[in-house]
Amino acid sequence: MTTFQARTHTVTLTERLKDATNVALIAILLGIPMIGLHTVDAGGKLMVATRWPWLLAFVATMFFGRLALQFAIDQFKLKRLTRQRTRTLEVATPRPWLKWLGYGLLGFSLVLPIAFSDNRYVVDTATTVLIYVMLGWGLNVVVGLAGLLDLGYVAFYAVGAYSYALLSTQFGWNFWETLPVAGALAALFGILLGWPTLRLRGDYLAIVTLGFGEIIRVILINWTEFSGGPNGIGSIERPSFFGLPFKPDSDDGATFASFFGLEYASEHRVIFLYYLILVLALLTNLFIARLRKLPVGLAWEAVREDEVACKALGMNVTNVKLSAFAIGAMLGGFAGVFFAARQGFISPESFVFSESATILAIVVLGGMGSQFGVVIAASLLVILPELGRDFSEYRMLLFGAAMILIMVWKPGGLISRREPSKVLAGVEK
Amino acid sequence: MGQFIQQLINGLTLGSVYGLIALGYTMVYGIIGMINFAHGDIYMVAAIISVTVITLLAALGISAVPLALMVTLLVVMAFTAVYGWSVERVAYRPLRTAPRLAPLISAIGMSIFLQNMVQLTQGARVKPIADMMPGQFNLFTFDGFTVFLSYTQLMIIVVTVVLLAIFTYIITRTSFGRQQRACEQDQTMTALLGVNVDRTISLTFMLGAALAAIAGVMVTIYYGVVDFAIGFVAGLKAFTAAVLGGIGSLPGAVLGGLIIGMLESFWSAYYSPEYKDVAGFALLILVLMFRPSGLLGRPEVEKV
Amino acid sequence: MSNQQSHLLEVKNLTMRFGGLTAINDLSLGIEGGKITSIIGPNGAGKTTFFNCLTGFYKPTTGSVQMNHPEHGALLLEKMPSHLVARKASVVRTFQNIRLFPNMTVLENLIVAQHNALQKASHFSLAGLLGLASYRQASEAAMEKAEMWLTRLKLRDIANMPTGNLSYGTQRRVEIARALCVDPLLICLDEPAAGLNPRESAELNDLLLYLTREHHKGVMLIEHDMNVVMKVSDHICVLNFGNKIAEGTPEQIQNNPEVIKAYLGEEEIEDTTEEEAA
Amino acid sequence: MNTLQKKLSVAGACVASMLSAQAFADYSVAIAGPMTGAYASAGEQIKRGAEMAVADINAKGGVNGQKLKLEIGDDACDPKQAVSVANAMVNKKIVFMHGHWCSSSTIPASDIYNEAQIPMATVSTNPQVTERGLKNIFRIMGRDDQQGGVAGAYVAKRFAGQKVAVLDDKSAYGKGLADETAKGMQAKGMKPALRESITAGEKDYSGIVSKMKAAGVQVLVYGGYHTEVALILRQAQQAGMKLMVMGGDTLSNNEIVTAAGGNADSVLFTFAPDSRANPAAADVVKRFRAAKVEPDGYVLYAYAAMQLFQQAATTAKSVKYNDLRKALAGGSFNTVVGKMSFDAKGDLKVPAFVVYQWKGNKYEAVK
Repeated sequence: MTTFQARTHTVTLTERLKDATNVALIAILLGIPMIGLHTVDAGGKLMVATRWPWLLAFVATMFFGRLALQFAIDQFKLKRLTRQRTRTLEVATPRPWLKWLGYGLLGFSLVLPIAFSDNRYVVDTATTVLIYVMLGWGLNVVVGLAGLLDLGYVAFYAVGAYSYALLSTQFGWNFWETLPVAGALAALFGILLGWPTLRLRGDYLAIVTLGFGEIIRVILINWTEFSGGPNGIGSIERPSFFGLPFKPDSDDGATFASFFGLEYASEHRVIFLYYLILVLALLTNLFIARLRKLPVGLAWEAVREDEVACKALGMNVTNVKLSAFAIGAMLGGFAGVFFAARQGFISPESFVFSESATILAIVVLGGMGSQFGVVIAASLLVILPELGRDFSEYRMLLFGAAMILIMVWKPGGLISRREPSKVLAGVEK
Repeated sequence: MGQFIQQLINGLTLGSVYGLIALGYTMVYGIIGMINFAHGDIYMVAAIISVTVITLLAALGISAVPLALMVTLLVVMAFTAVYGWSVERVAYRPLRTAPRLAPLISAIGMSIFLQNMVQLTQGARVKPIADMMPGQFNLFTFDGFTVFLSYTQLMIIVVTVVLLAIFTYIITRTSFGRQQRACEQDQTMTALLGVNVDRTISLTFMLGAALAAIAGVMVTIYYGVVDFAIGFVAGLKAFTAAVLGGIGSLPGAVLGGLIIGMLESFWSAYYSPEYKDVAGFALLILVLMFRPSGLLGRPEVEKV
Repeated sequence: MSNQQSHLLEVKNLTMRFGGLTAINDLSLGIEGGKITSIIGPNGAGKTTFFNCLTGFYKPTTGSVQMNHPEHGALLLEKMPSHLVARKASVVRTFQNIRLFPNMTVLENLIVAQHNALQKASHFSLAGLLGLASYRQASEAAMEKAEMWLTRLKLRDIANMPTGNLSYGTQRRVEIARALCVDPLLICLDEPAAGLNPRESAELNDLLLYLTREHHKGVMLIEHDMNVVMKVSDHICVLNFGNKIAEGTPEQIQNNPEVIKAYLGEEEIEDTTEEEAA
Repeated sequence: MNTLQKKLSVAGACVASMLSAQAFADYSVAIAGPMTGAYASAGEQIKRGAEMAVADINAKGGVNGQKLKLEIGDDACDPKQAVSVANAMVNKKIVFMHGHWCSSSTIPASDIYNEAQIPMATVSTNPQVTERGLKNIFRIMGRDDQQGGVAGAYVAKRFAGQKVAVLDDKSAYGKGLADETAKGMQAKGMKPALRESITAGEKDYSGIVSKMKAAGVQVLVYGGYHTEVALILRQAQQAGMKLMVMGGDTLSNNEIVTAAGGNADSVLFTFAPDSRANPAAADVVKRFRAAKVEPDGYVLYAYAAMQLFQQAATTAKSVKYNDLRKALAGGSFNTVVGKMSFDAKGDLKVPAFVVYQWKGNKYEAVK
């Protein structure tokens, strides 16, 4: 029962205690089957063991946790209440700090490998963040801009990775030769996926794209002659710096180290890979920023807003949707090619549904359609589990909880403001 | 010929299991229009609790099968309903007015959380139970292949049919059912008419969880072994079944489940189990291309 | 001026049946270019269904809708997919419940309306990406047209506001402006005057006259607000339960007994006796 | 002591030992495997074995006078996480790695350890792990082709004339082992009646069971993990089939007995010479059982890996890569799982595989 005079209603302690006891009661019901009782393997047969002290501890933490949480929320509401009175209705003014944060991040990303040149783990994690930023931007075109809920995006990531792996191991193509071909192939798969789903809405579209992702993964696992099946494809050729491979000095030709007179260190390759993905990411950002201003970009957003109205204005909605799928898939393909080049070995385990779910979480968390939001969300969702590496068993538990908390805290995504892509000059907002 | 009938029975049972979980999916989707990715894991939680309850009952010497089964069902349904309520209260209620995709992501987060919680509290090892309902009917032998229908298989099929009838009755005939359908059409209007929307949705989640609990108990008894990772694959299959049958329609969920169960059984028996998942999803895509709102789903009329 | 005999649009024996219900029953109507034709009738008379058949959203059960397009010649609209009706036959409509792009600004709504021209000029976005002159000119032309209609409909100062949080009347005007950006030959307005105050409906009347007199566009109107209909219409067609019960100039329609009966119910005229008996 | 409490106490001990030993613990050794995810039970075994070994080594004064600190990496059998675990370990300046467990994790991670010049001892049995000519990999368990060869020959001999089906679970390990065993059978003139693969992680294998029943299969050769074998066995028994099962090292996990409903007596599997019967392991096995940890499966292999490092580092009197690697490559070591020495590629020189059979709750060698 939400009482309407809550705003002025001073919350009494007894109310808080009653509420906390309710939570404790529920905690007991939740805790008994999972924490109170558990089955232990005793010589081939299961035996139920009890650990009531743990249940007690759990209920107590829930009780006091609830009290603390309520207290914090009350303070927060009180503070916000006072703050709100002083500020007029916040008109959607462009927030300058957002732009500065963007440039700051860009500067930081340029300087990062040099600052952490000895710490290979940080550079490698940053490379993973950038891969997920690329994937996030690709999916952002499909889900954020065109509003097509795609749950099988990992399929295009796999198409990119496997095309590079196969082309480089079978035909000796290098990274730069494969990139455009893999992008085109992924775009083709994008259209292949888009075509049957044209008439589908929302969740029906989601399940079909999910099915498409699973079909690709199962084919990769089973078609051993083509994809190496579960063994995957190994010894994929690493990208070289315009022909200078990253290898310890050896007699067959100059290497990166020998050419630049550096003493060989394995970090060179990691740093080169980082800058390679950074360049790819910046190009992608430029590409999408321009596309948003072009008719095709505006058409995507129009289709997301109201498909029927688009038809009434003479827009061929089918082509618009297919172009969104194709461009999104192409970017996924590029990220796949880079992933294969970086890891040197790919196998179907890397292209499971939970990858699609993570990339979707990045787009939704970042704020639908917001390029910058994807960058922040990608860094969050990649770095958070890495931070948890030390307490290994609780890592994924906290990751799941974090996803819930962030969504509850920011349902519209971190950056939920939309920058108009066409502005009439001489007219203040 | 014998193998065909045997696969028919196996397919019927597997389909009923998918149908049971899909029922929970459709009920939850039907009311707030959201894919509850954590539903598969609520089914897994139910299965784990049923192992604890069955082992405890066996230890206490309650061996009469019907009694043990009834007690297990009731206890597991009760606890799982509380889990259903808590999942909704923590992950979905705060996001009720949020953009459509927000609850989807918090559902995925909740699914990861539930899996790891169970792995931490109940251990990662596989949890078996003694066969609670041994014995079967040997129907007939056809050139050396004896076709059998075990008691558990019969129970699962019967339970599915009974539950479908009960829940269709609840949704269509009772006032609670009307409130649910009203919430699905327009939550704000329903609230204005004096229906406590929050309570209706919470109750629906608890019912959905209870349904998942029954499926969890059935699976634990049928397959005899359970671990913390079964929720994901089962959830995916049940979601496919619910959409194939037309999301939101209860008979559709069971029909979708049966079709996928049958398809998988016959495909892996006569062709090869390698591509049985591909067959399932391919069938779904084909059906949705011609009937965009599923087999029994209400065609969504686009009001121009 | 388009010549008198051949109409801009000829509707021949149009019938639309939904299962048992006949929404439109054997309707034939001629619509002239540069003129305002109004469709009136009580609620549920089939007016919006008629619009939907006209613009390809519903496929009529029988009958044809022929557009005599100056360049493309005779076009059968019911054969064309709905987006081609707007692009090739340049027949555009607005909706009873406004369908704008809420999160996009007013200007963006108007630019999207010129999507086809811009897309052709951007050559699959390549010219656009490279910023070639051909695309830039097309883009500037689109901005100018949008600005022209914005000024004409007094929407200039809110051009950069998202349409979602504009007032109802303003949203109506944005929807009309957006439709005009498609350069239609025939524009079909579905209850444009609904919810407008007298000053706004007067401005609407000026606009409609401006469109037909200066721009020679055909205008079709579904409207309940009689002083708009009677003031600006050149030709009126009255529908009731899907049948055309009257057609003609506003004066003819005003004192046509059939129309009055359909609208105001039974008049106290001579055959009231068997009315009581039935 | 229940699992959660034990875990916390062990973690507490770890933290305490880390803090206290911070002052002079020079050598960081690491293990990596699926601590979470579907194969978490294998990760648990590796962790237990390694923790006990490090505790024992530190009790006896550590290695070359330095205490050992154990780092634990969780890759959940996902190649991407394996790469980030490898990078994290390189940063922690580890001198020795026992891991990874899944072949699809070991392969990408091994490139990173090789570049960072860190020797590693792995139990992944996929041949591809050591075929790529990396010098830093040492495999302390047999390869699939060796294991498959022994299993194939045994099946051909014992079940000559019977119908045999060969299945795998589409994992890198499972498929490799099934292929090699089929090759071993064909070498002895026995052709498998059925060759299929199933999807791991599911529950219903009635389709394949009735396919085998219709084909009159009496022996199932399975490449994959014990959960699926138990399920197939249970569903075959229900379908009235007497099925003998032949599998690989993963079936040494006693979970298979409980999962198969109490009797797994029809399950045979190939495994290295049984370490529990080995006298050198006697006291370690006793201490494990005292801590209520059944030292089956990979527990003793993790222990042996740490012994390997200890003996190699002691003989080389340093932990620098070249010395340690040369010591590992050249030397021969006696560990709880028996004597170990490595060939040029890093594989076990004489991986004697023995066929075992489950009898109730224990397994015994079968002649």
